[in-house]
Amino acid sequence: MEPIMIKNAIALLLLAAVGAIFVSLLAGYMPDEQLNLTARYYAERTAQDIGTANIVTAIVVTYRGLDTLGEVTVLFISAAIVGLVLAQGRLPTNVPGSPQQPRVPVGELLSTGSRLLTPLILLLGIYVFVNGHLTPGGGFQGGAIIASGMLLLLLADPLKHFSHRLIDVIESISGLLFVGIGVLGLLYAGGFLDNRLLPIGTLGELFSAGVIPLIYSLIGLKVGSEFSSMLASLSETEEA
Amino acid sequence: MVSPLYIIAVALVAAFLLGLLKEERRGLAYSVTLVTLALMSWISANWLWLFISTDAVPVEIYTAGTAPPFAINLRMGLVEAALTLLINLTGLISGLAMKDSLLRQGRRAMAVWLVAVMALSGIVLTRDMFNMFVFFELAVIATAGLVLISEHIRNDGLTLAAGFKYMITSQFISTFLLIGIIFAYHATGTLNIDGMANTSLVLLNGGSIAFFLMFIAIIAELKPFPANGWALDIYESADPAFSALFSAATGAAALYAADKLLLIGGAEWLPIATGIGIVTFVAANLLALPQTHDRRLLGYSSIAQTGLILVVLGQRDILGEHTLFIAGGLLLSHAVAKAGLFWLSGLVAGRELNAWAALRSHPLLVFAFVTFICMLTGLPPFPGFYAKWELIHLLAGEGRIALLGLILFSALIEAGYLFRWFGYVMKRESPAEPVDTAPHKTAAVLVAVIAAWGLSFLWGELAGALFGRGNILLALPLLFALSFLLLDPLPAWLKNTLAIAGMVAWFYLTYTEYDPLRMIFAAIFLIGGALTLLASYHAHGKRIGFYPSAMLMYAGLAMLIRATSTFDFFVAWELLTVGSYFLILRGKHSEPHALSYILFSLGGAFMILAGFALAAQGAPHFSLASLQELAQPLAPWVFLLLAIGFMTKTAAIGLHIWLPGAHAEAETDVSPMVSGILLKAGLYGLIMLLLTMGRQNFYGVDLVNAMLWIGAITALIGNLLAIFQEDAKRLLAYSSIGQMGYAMFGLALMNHLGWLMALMFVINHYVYKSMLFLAVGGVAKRTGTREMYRMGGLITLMPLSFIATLIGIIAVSGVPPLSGFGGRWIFYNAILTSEARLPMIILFLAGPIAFLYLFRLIYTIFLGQLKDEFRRVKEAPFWIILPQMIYVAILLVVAVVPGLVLRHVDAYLDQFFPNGGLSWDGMIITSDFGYWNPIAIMIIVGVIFMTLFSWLLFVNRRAQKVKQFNIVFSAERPFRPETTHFAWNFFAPYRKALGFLTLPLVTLFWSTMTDFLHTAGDLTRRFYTGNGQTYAYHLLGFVIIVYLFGMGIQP
Amino acid sequence: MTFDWMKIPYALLTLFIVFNFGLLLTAFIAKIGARAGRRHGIPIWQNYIDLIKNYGQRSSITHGVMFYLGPVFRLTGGVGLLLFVPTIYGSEMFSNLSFAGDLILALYFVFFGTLGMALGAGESGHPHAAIGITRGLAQVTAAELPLALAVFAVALQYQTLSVTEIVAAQQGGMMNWTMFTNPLAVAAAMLAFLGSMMRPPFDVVLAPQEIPIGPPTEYHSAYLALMQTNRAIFPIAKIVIYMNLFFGGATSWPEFAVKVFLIYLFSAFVGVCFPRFRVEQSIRWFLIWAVPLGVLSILWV
Amino acid sequence: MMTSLAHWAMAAGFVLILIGFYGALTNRNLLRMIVAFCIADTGVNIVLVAVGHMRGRTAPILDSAVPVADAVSRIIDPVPQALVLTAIVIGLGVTAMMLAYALKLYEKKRTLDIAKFTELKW
Amino acid sequence: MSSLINGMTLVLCVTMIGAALVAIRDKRLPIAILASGLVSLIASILFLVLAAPDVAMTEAAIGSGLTTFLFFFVLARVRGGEQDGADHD
Repeated sequence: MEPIMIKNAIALLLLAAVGAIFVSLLAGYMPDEQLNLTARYYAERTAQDIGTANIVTAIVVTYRGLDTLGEVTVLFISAAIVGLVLAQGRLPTNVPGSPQQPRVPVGELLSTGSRLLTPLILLLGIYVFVNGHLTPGGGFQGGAIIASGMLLLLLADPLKHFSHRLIDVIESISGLLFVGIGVLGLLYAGGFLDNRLLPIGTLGELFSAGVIPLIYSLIGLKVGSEFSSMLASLSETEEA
Repeated sequence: MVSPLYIIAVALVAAFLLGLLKEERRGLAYSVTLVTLALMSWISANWLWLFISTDAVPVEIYTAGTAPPFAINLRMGLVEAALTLLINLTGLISGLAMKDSLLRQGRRAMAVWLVAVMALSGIVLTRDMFNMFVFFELAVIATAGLVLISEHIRNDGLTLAAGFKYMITSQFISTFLLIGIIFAYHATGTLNIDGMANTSLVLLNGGSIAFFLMFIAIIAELKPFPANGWALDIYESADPAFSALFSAATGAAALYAADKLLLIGGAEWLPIATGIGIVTFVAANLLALPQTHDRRLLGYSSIAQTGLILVVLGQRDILGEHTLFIAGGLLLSHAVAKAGLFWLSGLVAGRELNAWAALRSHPLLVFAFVTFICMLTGLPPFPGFYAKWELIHLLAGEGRIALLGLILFSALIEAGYLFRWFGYVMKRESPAEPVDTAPHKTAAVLVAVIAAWGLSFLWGELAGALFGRGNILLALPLLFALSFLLLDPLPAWLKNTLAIAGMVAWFYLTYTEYDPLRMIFAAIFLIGGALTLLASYHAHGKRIGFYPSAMLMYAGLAMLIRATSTFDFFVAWELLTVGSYFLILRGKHSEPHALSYILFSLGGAFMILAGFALAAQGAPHFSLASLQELAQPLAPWVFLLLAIGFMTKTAAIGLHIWLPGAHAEAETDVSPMVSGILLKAGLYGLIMLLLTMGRQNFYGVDLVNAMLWIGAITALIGNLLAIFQEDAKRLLAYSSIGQMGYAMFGLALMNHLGWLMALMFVINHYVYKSMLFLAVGGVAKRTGTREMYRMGGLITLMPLSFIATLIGIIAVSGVPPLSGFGGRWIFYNAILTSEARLPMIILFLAGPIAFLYLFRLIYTIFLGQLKDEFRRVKEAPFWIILPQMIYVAILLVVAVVPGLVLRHVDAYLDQFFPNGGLSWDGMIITSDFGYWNPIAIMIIVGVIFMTLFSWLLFVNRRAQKVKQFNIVFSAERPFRPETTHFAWNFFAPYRKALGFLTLPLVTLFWSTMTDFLHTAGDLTRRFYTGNGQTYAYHLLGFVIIVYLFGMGIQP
Repeated sequence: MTFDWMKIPYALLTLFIVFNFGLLLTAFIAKIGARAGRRHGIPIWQNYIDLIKNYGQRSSITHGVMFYLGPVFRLTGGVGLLLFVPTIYGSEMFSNLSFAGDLILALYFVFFGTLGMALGAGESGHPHAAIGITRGLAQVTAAELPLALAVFAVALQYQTLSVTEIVAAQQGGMMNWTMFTNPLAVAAAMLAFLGSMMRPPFDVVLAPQEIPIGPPTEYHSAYLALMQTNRAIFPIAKIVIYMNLFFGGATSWPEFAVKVFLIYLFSAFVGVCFPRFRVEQSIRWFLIWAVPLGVLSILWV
Repeated sequence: MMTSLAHWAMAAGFVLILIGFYGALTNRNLLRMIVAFCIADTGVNIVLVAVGHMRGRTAPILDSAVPVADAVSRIIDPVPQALVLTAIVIGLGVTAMMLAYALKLYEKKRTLDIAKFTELKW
Repeated sequence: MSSLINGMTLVLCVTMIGAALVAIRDKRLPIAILASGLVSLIASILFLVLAAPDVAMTEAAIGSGLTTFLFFFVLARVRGGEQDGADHD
């Protein structure tokens, strides 16, 4: 069809131009041989200042903690909005022509398996975010793992209703604590979200790096509850 | 000081706290929200106060206890404090205005609201590029979320579609932004904005592309034309209180972000920003023209304003330290006014512009609306005015004329649709659905109004501090005029007395300052104005809105003659323009005419502004007197611009089409004000111009000579058009055009007598045109029509009006012995020394024609056959007659002793034109060529007249007045006055012979122009297809075009 | 400066002479016109008879104040015009109340009577009166234009607006007359003159046939008498201006009589030779033929 | 030049972005557009990480293999990774939002065709 | 670095791009979603190669895991809308 051809051609043309921009970026790109100023600072100072083995964690939670706070807020409001909007959808909006289909019963294996697996998954999630300052992983990854546990439950029993209230409370309290710790840093340490509220401890131990484990755990809880909340809201929505 | 971080922290704490509340505790949640927003505003306000009251330097706020660039830092300075205050306050007030919907949505919506406001503050505060990205994303999601939520209210799916389009666009934007950020980081080794700026990112390898990507992403958030279809849909469909935030706060934040980026980009990118800004400003205003949906219109206007501010940011290379003052003035004007208008739109039920007519029943809301549109248009005393003044001046000083022209052109379009809208509010049929006056919604609007005036004061003070200008709001006449806003609940007669007393008192206070030339104008503006106001005693009730408007006009006039600097002059000019516009708009059917009046006036005002700016050449102060020091090649341009500006006011041919409607449709006592008094402002301007600049040669054309021609043609066409009018007030209005042509001609003669004649015209025209307008207005009031042919025979019923008209037309026509003759006599003497003979001939043609329309005026109204429906008509009200009688007395006195005034002026003119003055010998006046003895003429004519009259009376002492139909009429006695009153198409032969000269070519020209603009806007806007995908194409196309331009200018 | 009271009786004397001259002249011209049309014509004293009769009559009706004022304005205009212009050049006695004889005053005062008449007739309420007025005004404005141009050309030529000085400048032989020094102006002025004399082809204004009962009929008896008086004075006053401006003025009464007669005769002559114009036709005619002449005359100077 | 790992990855990232954009520009189905955006997002993330990559170095985690003293010469730039973490999570938030939009739009209009949502225009 | 890793990277990249093309061109929406998940998954492997284990984990968990499920949840609720706006209508 002609118009579609034209449309696609224009799209290709535009993207060719955008691609040209990218190509010139790529062509001009030279990998650094040395760490730049910022990265060098992190490499040299993280261990003694922040006390995390995982430098990325130090950056995410402390140096760029404000970003992370913003990021969990992004999730917070998207979860809130998704929940709110889909709750509105739950008003009776049965449109003729799309009759409610009976749900297919879920297999025995899945429901049993899920009951077994979920606690393990949750534990794994917690482990990931508690150790975020030492090993790869952290709040987000841990949160996502927790959420996948919830997902499993949902898959096993689509009609299961989570306590939104509980999720909300966890989410809010962890958020509050996060901000609260940040403010405490402002009051009692070097600045907002400064991790040196608590002693730095020894590099590589679980209880080290000041408040980072605490914050990352809170982030984990918060992200986990937010993901869960989103999934739950979506799954509870009647067929549109 | 409370750390600005608390703005963010408090909002987040509150947002998370809301999650803890039970869904049902909505009232509590709402209180928490408002308190939080108030707290955030308080923090910002605290900082703002610190920076205003002391010389505190901006404060850097570190996070994570680590110095930048290794951790994110925020900065709180004057600008940040002001912007966050703006954002938080807008959030607070919008939250208030959205009370119903927030309460219905519950705590989660409130949390989103808080986050949105916080994110915008974050954009302003942060000095870290990636952090800015996070805040932008937060703002985007919160915005999309709020749009999605407000869908619940409208439930028509429109909002949804708009929000989705927004999300599509922001996906593209964030991709570009992220890529840009990472490559910028790679090039500079830092994410800190100041760090990037210090390492001159754009000069580094790959740095300029990285910068381009960041830049274009932030620019795209400003909704530049054409990549802004999504934004308009949001404006149109979202909750108005949200749109207020979106327009005012998001706009402000994004602009500041762009400003930060320009810091990185350096001088090379300034032209690009300017280009995008000006294209957006022009295009958005053009596209706003055909809009009928109020919120979409506001959306276009928002985009346009943002474009303008971007232009200012892009011009920082020449604006230098004043960038802040200018951009701030424009931004705050835009933010406050636009937020106010959006909140106001929440009160109006209908979405058509017409529906706003519902506001009319609430004077306070009308005042709010007026405040907002004046603020947007950049009229004094609002901040935008100061900003525009400085902007235009600095642009002109650097010779960026094209940009200057585009800005003014676009601003005029903007004024066009805004004032058109105001016309709808005042004049269109009020819709059935009333205005929603819920206190929380109204309060929001009123806060905006207060903010508007507060900012005006502040900017006045700032202008004082920066440029040593007086605060407009402290000008006594303006304050006096504004005080009538508060007095408006008083009865009209009381206000009238106050107004008259005020004007006379002001004259008394200032009269020693005026030289004779100014004295004439001062007397006409102030004493003459007071005299005209006598007629206003006839009005009953409160006459809401009349006195503020009228006094605003008079304040402008009073300030105009005292102005010595171009700034003061222009302020006064704008004030009188706006005041008179409001006055004119009060007429029953004056909506379209008031609109064309304000458009022509503002267009003229912009010419004047451009002229002044060009003349000043960047100097912060420019006195009117310094105009004479201008030299080629600048001078003729300045002259041309100023002359056109002033001639708009005097309604010179080509620029005259606003006048007839405006003067004719105005209220009875307003017509004399706008005709008799206001037109003189234009003449005053021309006098000022010619006094200082004299003759100018423009590519071989002597501009004064051109003016001579224009004056003559104006006189001819004005008079010619007057004779074909059926509407009495229109006839007078066209006559004014002609008269102003005469006056202009006199000035352009550039000799002593020419000027004397012009000044004589100034006085005479004031007296007789005021008188005639009052007389005709009184008749129209009694008969309920202005169509002359429907009247007739009113002489016996309205004898005093008749006398006034009779004296008036004798005076206008220049027949001796009344004062009009003096003008003619001086005129003939004046032209004898002039070489410009052809225009004189045209003027000769015009002279006798005046006679025709004047006769028609008096005949068709007062003579001929009285109509049945008017048999019980009474004389016009006392208060309308009284000033007429005073004018009659004045005319007679001036006729006998013209020297009373003219002598002084004549002597005064000697300093400019030493030769060719008159000599005054007792009662006898002689010129180089002729001789004039007004008293003798009066006596001779009087004696002959009285002799014959008394004889005739004696002879016919027994004569009885016969009945109306006692005339011989083809052996029948007519009993239908309608068919017997020969009045319609009175000068049919003239029309047959010369009608071709009255073809409405000028009207056709201007209407074609406006149609063209309208159509252009209407066609262009069709490229906003409504398809979100198409908008993405627009965005990408925009990115590529800017890229090509941007890279094209790179070294 | 003290006023010379003797001027008043002198002025009245001029007025008397001109009045009688005017009565006789109009009758005589009418007679000539009639003869040219092979009719007998009126007796030369007919005007006196009419006038005495009308002055003798008393009216018992009026249409209102302006109706009264119409003839008064009219005659005031005629008399005033005469008095504002010096009649006989060089004669202190017959310079009337013209003082320096300002041209502009004279030109504008022409309208005084017209205006009054128009107003008076207007109040009669008769539609035909109004029709006549519109026609008259329309035509007269077009006709005045070439005159104004010519006058201005003359003023420019002599660099003065004083009638006396203009006449003075034309003394010393016929060739000094404006007629010869500025023929274009004179031509324009004379065409205008035709238009203002209310004679064919420009007399549709009076339209004796088409509008049988216009102002003159509504105005009867003493009203009419005033107007008839004016009809004797006004044309002469106008011709005096022409004479002064273009034909060297008059230094004595006989010269005055001859010149006025000839100028008057010119209009009568044209009148008997040409058919009548409709108003728009005459407007066009003036604009096409007379005005360009006037324009040229101004540019010529 | 196109020899290093980072270059390859970066090129792939850019290609993904372009593919994603193309999908978003040419697919009229809302869900497909969202899918396309997800791909573009992934591309962006790859580019980001690739920019931080340095040849012959290891992940920025201090452990026995990478002692603190050697960190400067042994680890790669951690900053882009931190940024990507944030970007991924934000991306999910945005995707969730868009999906919610898609659901609501479908509920209202019974269609997912973007070309059908053009009531607001001009 | 060994050419093995380079070669593997190349394969990963090509596969990823192939999956991406499937994601935007395949007529079946579920396949497209799965392909998109696959892109994420391969990307997370790529992240590992690029010495970014944190990112790899996150991408795997969020990009390829949660996001894909979100899609399927929504897809299940818009039955009948999958083919809307396809080129052929």
